[in-house]
Amino acid sequence: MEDSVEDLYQHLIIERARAPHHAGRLVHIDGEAEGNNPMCGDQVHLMFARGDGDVVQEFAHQTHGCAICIASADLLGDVVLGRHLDEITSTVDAFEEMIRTGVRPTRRSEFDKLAAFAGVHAYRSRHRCATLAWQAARTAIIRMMEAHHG
Amino acid sequence: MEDSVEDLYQHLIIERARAPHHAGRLVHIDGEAEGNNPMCGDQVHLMFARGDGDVVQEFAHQTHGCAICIASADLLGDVVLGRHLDEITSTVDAFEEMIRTGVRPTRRSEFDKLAAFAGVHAYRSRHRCATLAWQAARTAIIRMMEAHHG
Amino acid sequence: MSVATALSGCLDVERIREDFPILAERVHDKPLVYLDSAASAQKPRVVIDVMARAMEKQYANVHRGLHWLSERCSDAYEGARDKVARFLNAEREEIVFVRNATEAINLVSYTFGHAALEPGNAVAVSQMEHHANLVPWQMLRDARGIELRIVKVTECGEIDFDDLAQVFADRRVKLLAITHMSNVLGTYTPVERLVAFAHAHGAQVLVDGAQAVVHRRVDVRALDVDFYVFSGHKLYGPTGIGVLYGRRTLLQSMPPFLGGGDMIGSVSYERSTWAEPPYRFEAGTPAIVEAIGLGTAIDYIQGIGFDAIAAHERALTDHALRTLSGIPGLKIIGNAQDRGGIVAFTLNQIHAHDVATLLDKQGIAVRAGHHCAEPLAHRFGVDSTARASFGIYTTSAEIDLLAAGIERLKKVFS
Amino acid sequence: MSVATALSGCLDVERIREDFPILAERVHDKPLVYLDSAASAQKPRVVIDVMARAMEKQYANVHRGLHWLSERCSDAYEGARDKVARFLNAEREEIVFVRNATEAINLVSYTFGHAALEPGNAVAVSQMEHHANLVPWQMLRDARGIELRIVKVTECGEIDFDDLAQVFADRRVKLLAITHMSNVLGTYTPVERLVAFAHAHGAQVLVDGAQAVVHRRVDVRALDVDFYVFSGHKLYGPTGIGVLYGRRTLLQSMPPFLGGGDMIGSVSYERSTWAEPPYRFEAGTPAIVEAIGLGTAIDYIQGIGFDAIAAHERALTDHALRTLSGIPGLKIIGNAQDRGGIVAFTLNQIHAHDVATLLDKQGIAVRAGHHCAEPLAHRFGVDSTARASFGIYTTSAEIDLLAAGIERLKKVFS
Ligand SMILES: Cc1ncc(COP(=O)(O)O)c(C=O)c1O
Ligand SMILES: Cc1ncc(COP(=O)(O)O)c(C=O)c1O
Repeated sequence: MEDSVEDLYQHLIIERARAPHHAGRLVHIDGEAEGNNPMCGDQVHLMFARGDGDVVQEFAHQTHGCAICIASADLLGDVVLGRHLDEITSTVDAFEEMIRTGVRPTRRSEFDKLAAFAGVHAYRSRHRCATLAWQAARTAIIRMMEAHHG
Repeated sequence: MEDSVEDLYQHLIIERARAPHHAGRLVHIDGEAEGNNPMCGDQVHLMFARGDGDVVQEFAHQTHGCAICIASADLLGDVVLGRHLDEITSTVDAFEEMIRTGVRPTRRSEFDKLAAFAGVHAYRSRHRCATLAWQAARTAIIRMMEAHHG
Repeated sequence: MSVATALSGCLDVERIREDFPILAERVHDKPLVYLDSAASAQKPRVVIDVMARAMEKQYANVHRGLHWLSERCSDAYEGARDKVARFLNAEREEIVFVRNATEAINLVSYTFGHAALEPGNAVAVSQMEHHANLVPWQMLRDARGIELRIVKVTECGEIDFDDLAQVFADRRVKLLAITHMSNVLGTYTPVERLVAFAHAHGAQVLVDGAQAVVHRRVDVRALDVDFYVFSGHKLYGPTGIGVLYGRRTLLQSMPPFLGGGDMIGSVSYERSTWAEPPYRFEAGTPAIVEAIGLGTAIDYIQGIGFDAIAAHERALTDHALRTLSGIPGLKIIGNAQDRGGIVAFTLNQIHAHDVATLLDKQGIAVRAGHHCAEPLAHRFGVDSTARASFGIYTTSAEIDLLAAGIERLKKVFS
Repeated sequence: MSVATALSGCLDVERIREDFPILAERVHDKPLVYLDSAASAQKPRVVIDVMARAMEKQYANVHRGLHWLSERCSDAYEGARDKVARFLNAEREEIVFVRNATEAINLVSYTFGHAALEPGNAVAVSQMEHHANLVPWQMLRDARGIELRIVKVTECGEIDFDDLAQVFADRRVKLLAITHMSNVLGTYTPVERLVAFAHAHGAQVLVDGAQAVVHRRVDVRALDVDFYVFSGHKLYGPTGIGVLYGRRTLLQSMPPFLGGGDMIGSVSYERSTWAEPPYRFEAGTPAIVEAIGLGTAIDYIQGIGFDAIAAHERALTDHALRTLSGIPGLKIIGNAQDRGGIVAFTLNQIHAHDVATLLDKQGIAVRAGHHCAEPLAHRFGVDSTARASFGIYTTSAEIDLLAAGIERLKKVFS
């Protein structure tokens, strides 16, 4: 079994699903968003705190759902911390594109880890599990930008 | 073509459709009934005059429709004249049964002619053309019986 | 299993015929001459095979299956939706799978009709509609207290634009539901002109493409229609599958039609929310294998190309009109300028049913009756007609056989 | 293409498996273990072949075709209706062909529901209905101002008859719409008892037989139901075809559902009259080839026999319940006295989606989610479950593979 698990349930995914690094709540929240998939009961709640210049300084999530969903919310945390909101939006686009196509984007170092999810592409019915947190992230970012600039 | 016409459009049918023997109207009418098939525009109007003891003495029909329909109304006329209403009902049953099964009833001399319609069985969508007049005949007979006895 | 190729805009009928197994059959010990494609078209080998293969190799229920077979079967099903969308130049979200054109029209009547129309509004149809595009609007009229108006057709079988103007004059018509090609007269209606007219008068337009889509390239964007419907089985595809195209914003504004699995957002005992289109309108297990078959049928005819198909149809129709109108006592119903491969006719004293049966005895399949357009028949003063209709596999030799068959059956009655 | 025979009330599974081409397929390079028959069953060779043959040899549109192909195709289509009628012990006039169970229930809701129910009346369903037998009644409630009442199920997953009595106490319930077998809990409901109860309280009964009809002989006269619905695709038949049985007098009293060809008596521009049942409810070109395929599927399973099928299912279910309940952390939802070959379960901390995907990787197809019965899942305090379901081709060795597969995937998460 171990070999066949490789393509979809990479160790990274299992580990993060079992013991997420970013699970929890923030005290100070600059932006947040929820996502849920009534079809399977997946729920995510993302929280962001921002430093100067639209850079994410803190991140936490509370995720209820399958391993793919939890791990993807958690790895989202890895790539948002210390990064500019604009950059994050482009990673979100690239992540969704990877799920749609199954192809890992080139020249994006954050995908060294995120590529673990490329195998989800083959399971159209799991796409939503992988992208739920990322769609919520997009919403949260838009809210933060609006609050800041407009 | 002539051979293949044999099974369905026997000479008898064509002849009677072109020149029906019983087409027209009666002056004195003891029972009548109409039948029509809105699907194809076939219409029959049957008229009966009765002598003593429930025996049919006169018959006429006005039929608008296809050759099968006209010929079948006309040959109905051949078999009702001079026959008792009860007997006719049993012929109607046998005729409908023949259309349903494609099998000519045995030991019924009136079917020497009526057997011309046995081939209609193979054309479910033409059954109605063949039986329209016969169904109307049943209605007319019931009316005559009721008028007489009840 | 060869897919016929288009040879310089002209179609290689003999090669196409080889793709259709049924055309090798004999009827009453005569070669089959199938002239009833407007009722339903025959199926090419590729369609039959793809359906069998789907059931032999990759079958499961679609959507949220989470296992490999279900994922592959869902891909094939949704892939068919993509094919239909490209075929009509629509978005995939605008393509709803239904059973047939009839269900598609009823779907619009039960959803758009009930939600967007109110007492005092009117729906307009033409005199040459198939019952499928008349009866649902009568039912809506009786249920909702709207008005149903009938646009006249001229003696040659074209839309009477003067009458159209009258029907729309008070601006109470909110929906024009009209055929793209009459299944009796063969008339193509000028859809672009009709749509522009209706839109200018504040009405949406539903086009019944059951016949037209088989013969001509349909571009719903170019035509600017609001709804377009057709059936798979007339397009060389399977039975049990049809298509409703609906403009995205319209579909989004419409309540659901059938309730059940797959069309919901979430469900509690108290209430439910609806999925986005197209799923909102596809309740329960769809006609999966049939949708896949329809996708293949579309591939097949696009492989031939509509230029070739249209040219072939034009040539056949010209030949048929010329040949048949030379037969004494034969009268063709309708002679529109723009007409296609459907020829309905009467024959002197001989009832259409007898014509059809006696042609059948010669192996020639035509249809007879009112062709599900009963009031149109009466409009032209007949109860029934015989109708020959042509497909991509029809040859002009078959039309000659039809003419000869008619001459022979006339003799039986003479 | 052998039809498996029943050997002394017991079924020769290996011979049956040979009838199903797909069972020889491999998934992720492992032999397919198909445990998702409750979502949709696989198709035997005879069904696939009869559909291909219909399209290759005898295809045309049905009804009033007047030519040989149409007559033969109509005979086959109407012959399928006869088979369904015998299968359910009904009259042929009581059998309406629809797309699936979902459409059948909606048809009743749109016709009987709108014509026979009035504000103040109530419809009752149970807590364990598939969305197909819940959402249409919610829609009817919202459209017609009737009430929708939910009959509770007990913790073991059976109808709560005390609650049923309360729901019916004020005699305002005019229709009980209830499943014959739950697609999640596997529970068979006591239909005869329910029908007697409902009739005694002045209500009609619609039974959703989508699951039950696959496993047990259904006699609509003996059950005394008013409506019974099922889908072809779960009964080893094609997609795109389903059945509504309706008591003759009820069908006759009902207005039509979809308007169009074939369901009319006569049509004028002003008004139309309706055909008699079943045709009144079959508008447009039906799923002809699919109906023929369903007829063959019924022949096929009757050739095996329901005694053998029921015995096989009982043995498999017992084996599955015993084997799976021995797995630590695995919890089976529902344990009704009378239950069949459907086992839904949760696995400790592991989400059902992950269970399904990781089983799929081992070639084992199960379903995960709320199985279109979302409120029922919540009733049992879960969001989703994994579900294994069995068909006539399922072996107890496959259930052992499932158990082993679950043990292996647990290791991944440990
Ligand atoms: C109990 C039950 N009812 C109704 C349905 C709906 O069947 P279909 O999707 O074929 O309409 C199903 C199938 O999932 C079912 O299991
Ligand atoms: C113009 C037109 N509209 C609608 C229909 C109805 O098609 P279907 O029976 O496939 O629903 C037909 C087919 O007879 C047709 O010719």
